Amino acid sequence: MLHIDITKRLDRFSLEIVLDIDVPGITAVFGPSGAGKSTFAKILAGLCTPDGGRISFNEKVFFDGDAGVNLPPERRGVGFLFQEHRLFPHMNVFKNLSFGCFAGGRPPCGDVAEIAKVFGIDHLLRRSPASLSGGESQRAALARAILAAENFIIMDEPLSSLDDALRENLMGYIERIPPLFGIPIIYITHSREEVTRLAQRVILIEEGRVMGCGSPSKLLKKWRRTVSHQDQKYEGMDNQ
Amino acid sequence: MLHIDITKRLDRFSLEIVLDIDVPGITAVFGPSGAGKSTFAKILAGLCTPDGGRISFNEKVFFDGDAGVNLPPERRGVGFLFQEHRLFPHMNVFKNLSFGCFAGGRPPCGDVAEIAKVFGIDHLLRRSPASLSGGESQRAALARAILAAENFIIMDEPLSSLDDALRENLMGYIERIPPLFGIPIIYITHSREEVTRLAQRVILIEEGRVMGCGSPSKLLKKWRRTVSHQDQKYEGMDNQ
Amino acid sequence: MNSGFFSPTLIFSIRLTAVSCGTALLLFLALGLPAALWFSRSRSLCARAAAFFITLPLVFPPIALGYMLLLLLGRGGPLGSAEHYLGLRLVFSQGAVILSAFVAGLPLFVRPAQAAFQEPGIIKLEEASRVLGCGPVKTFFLVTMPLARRSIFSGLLLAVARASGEVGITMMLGGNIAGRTNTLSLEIFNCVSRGDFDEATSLCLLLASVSMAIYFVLDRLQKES
Amino acid sequence: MNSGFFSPTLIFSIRLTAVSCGTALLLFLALGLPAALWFSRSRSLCARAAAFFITLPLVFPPIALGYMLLLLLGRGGPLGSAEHYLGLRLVFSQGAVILSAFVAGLPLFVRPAQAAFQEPGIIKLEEASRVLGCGPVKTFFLVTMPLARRSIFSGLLLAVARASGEVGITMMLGGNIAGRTNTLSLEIFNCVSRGDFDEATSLCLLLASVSMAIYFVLDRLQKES
Amino acid sequence: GAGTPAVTTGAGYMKMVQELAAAYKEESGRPLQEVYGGNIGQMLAQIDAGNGVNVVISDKGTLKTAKSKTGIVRMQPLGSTVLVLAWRKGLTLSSPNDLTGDNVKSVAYPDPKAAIYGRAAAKYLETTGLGAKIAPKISQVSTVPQVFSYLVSGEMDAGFVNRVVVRAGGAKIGGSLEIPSGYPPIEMVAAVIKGAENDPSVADFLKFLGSGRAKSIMKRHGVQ
Ligand SMILES: Nc1ncnc2c1ncn2[C@@H]1O[C@H](COP(=O)(O)OP(=O)(O)OP(=O)(O)O)[C@@H](O)[C@H]1O
Ligand SMILES: Nc1ncnc2c1ncn2[C@@H]1O[C@H](COP(=O)(O)OP(=O)(O)OP(=O)(O)O)[C@@H](O)[C@H]1O
Ligand code: MOO
Ligand SMILES: [Mg+2]
Ligand SMILES: [Mg+2]
Repeated sequence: MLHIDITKRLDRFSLEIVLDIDVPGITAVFGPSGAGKSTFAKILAGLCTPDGGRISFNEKVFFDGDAGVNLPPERRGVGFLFQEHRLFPHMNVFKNLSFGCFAGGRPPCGDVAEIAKVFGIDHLLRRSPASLSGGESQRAALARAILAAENFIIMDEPLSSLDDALRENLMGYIERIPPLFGIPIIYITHSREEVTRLAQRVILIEEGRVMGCGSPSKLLKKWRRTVSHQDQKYEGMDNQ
Repeated sequence: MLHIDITKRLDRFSLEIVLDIDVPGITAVFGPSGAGKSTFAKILAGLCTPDGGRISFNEKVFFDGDAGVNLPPERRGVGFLFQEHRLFPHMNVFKNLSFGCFAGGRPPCGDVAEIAKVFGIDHLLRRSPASLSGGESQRAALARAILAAENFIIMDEPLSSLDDALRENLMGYIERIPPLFGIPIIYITHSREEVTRLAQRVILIEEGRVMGCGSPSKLLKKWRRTVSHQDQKYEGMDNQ
Repeated sequence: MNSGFFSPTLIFSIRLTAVSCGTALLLFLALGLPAALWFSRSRSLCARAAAFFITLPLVFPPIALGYMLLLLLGRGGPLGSAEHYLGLRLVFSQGAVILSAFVAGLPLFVRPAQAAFQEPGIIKLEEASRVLGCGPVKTFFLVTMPLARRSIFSGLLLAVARASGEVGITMMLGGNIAGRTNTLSLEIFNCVSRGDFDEATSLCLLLASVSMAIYFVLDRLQKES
Repeated sequence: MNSGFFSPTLIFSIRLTAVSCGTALLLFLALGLPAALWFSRSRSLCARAAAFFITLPLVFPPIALGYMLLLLLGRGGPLGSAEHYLGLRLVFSQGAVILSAFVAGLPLFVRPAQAAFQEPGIIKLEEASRVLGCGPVKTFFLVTMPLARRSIFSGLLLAVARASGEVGITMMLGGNIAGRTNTLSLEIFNCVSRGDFDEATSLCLLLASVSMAIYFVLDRLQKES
Repeated sequence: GAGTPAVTTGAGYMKMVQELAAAYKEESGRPLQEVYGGNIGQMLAQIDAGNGVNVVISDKGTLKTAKSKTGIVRMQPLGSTVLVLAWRKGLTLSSPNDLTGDNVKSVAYPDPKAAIYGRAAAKYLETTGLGAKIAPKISQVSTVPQVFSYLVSGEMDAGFVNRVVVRAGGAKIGGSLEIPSGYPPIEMVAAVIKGAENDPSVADFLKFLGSGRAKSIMKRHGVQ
């Protein structure tokens, strides 16, 4: 059970998220660019402190503005896949993958070599992250996040720089993470295809507010509305 | 007329590209992750020196290993959109967009305010790149590259972190760049949809070699083969 | 000098210099790194004042600084008497030589390290480490330090070089006592003072070749790592 | 000191210190930055040797270094005669004071700048600038410098602080001549030499408050920018 | 109580004291601590701070004028020494009056407030009237070694120094001549610091300083 009720102001953008949902399997967080998805993810992981409110997962309180509780990121037991990889440049790929285990003391929820093989990066384990292609880095970061997760995994657009074939295959794998390891995934995306394919439920975020929460099919209509709204927003282009 | 005949070794990866094509409009460079697309783009832009060979665009020689010619990047007149944005963190978005003009001495091929509006970032012009969302950064970088281009624009997966609605709209805009400004685009992608939608011709790269070059429809079959090849490569996953 | 170029006194001076620079190096790492981290992450008045005081030794003529430290730590000084009760005599001991090397070199180490710790790229990767379950201390050693190594090595190089060339503070605090606190630099200073420029020059060449060795080791570490 | 605390000689010393530190600061930027860039981008033996020679002044006792420079630049020295033909007299002039400040501070500026210029993040953004049509020189000023500003400011702070506290080289090259080449630091040194510790202490406090002002300006620039 | 004698001196007499110490240790078999600071002002500050020195070898005038909390209980005369006029290579001087000549364009002397020979030189220039005659040529710098290095580098034509630097680096300069009078005599003494007056080991060392062997060492260094 994930309970969230927080506010956060960033310059002219404000985020106000109220949620109280069960998150087994895959929960998509869906919304247009700049909606606040990444900010939401950072607050959940403890990388960004909300201005006030409360976050708890099952019985564990992550944040409570009134009680002055603010669990540091390393004690929240989440795996996080950043939008920009953030692989450690001074460690090879193998060390990056096993970092959560040897440095973070997280029980490995899978074998490094095995996961590397699944992600097609087993031949890169001794390489430095700087020498990887965009897609290779993305896969390595994904594998690292999965290996370190305890409570749930947050993925911030994990498939955005992968080719179609790989994306297809990784989706199949991501799909199987929750049942295999019993770990829920909070899946941030702006791809309709990924939502319908992967998610059991979807949280729709727009301009910092939750606009809906429920099964992907039920929210489809609402989402359509979002697209047309976007079309209006960027209509300037059609006049060129 | 783009003439390329180069070789480049990177550790265990080797790139050998031979091409002699006319590139009006949009030319897609398509291939799986790790095929060498980004490396190819860097060599074309002058950011990576090939081991030998020759590159010329129309009458202009960019690189000639035998003659010892190696035009520096700033004199090749290309716009480049990097896979990781590379916006200057110490300048606001407006300065980033006009950098090619005020710093690079490139004639602006469009008005900053106008392009910013089209890309939906006109309200962000005074903001620092660090405060932008992933999609907002991508759009700013795209606008910057377009503004600075003279001979052609290289785009390394420009749409990979955009939401569907935005991607759709930007594709419409990218489509119109070559006819509007008379500037060809070298468009690196691994999205089949983008290739079919945008490109007049496609260069298929796999494992550092050109596997085909021609109209997208003609190369469709070949591309299917690539996908199934990929499926085999990552089949380990299906056994889980 | 008793006999030959490498007289026992000279050998003593070389050893003392090596020991004090080495100890200072360890102290830079042990005390300078936490200080640099603190200064880089805190904007509090306290942190800024401390950063200022660490830089101050650089501004003062070494002799004057040595005099002030002498007043502070000497027999009559506020810290001197405390020392007395503990049965320790810092002033005019080898401890004083080490303290001088430390005080002279510290700002050269702390500042570059502090600048490096403020880099946004490093802060992003620290976040990544924290989310992977790694606490702040471990993150510092596994992520921050290795990423800031270029600046840390360059600061270490400057600080140790400065420590080895230190004369003024060492002379005041250490006393330039033969066979006890006369470092190689003080030997050179002594030679210059008595007009023995030839010997000063040969000692300088000796110092230069030792530094060259240290320099190239640190330089290599900095670039290769 | 003639009369009152702020005697004309003292005011002269303060002005000389300000002028020489200011000029040294400009020289650090004008000569140190290109040097740092060169050292950071070239692995040639020549660049590494030059980097070593720039660091060397830090290792030597200032007095000894001053003596060596005197032999080099003095009337009989290899560079001194050239000077003579040009009608310039460096030794004993305010130029000597500036040179001393420059030599003493340079390594503290060049090293941190060099370390910053080697950061991969900066190199990536330089590439972006080049592709946008900006040549290497302009890229340096518009991209490299602003991105490395933290390290550049921190190096500048160290180097200027060191320059202001310099005694040994300044004394040998400049002569410590009252009303001509006696900086504030040399005045402090003179007081200590005469055993006039009270005056030394008040001059130190003066120097400390001036440095504090400069320090907080540079510190603010470093953090805010 | 009985301790170890600890001796110090100005940098200029370091070499002489080193030899005296070596001779004393060899002769008596007893320990002796040697401490060398910069100039006498700095050393007195260190004695105040408790560096344990109980015998200071320096000149009487300096010890009397130095501001110090340190009490000196007794001074044992060791002999006197002289001021030396030295000049750079390429010149030949036969008497101090040659300083007025056209070929001598610059003359340096050490800081009278900080160095023994500075005070002697200043007094000498004053009493002989030479100072007034060559006033435009004169530069006052800080220390004896500084003056000497300007002669070595050719920066100054002539300067007032001591015997010690001339003995160590005489080959690097044009020549030197000793000035026996015209200034208050530079009387070298061994001063005993308060608290050490009853220390037998200190008394033993002072007795050695009065011996013939010590006197011959001092004579070689210009103190007689
Ligand atoms: N430090 C900041 N200061 C001001 N505004 C900020 C800051 N950080 C983020 N924002 C703004 O907050 C909004 C939400 O940003 P966020 O990164 O969460 O978006 P997102 O939903 O992840 O978008 P994308 O899909 O493009 O990655 C954006 O409009 C962004 O410009
Ligand atoms: N410095 C290097 N050393 C060794 N191998 C390298 C280096 N740089 C790139 N490579 C390898 O070269 C290959 C091509 O990389 P490139 O970045 O060009 O791929 P790409 O086609 O752009 O892939 P993606 O779509 O994932 O971005 C990859 O296998 C990569 O691992
Ligand atoms: O060495 Mo002295 O006592 O300053 O002339
Ligand atoms: Mg985002
Ligand atoms: Mg790529």
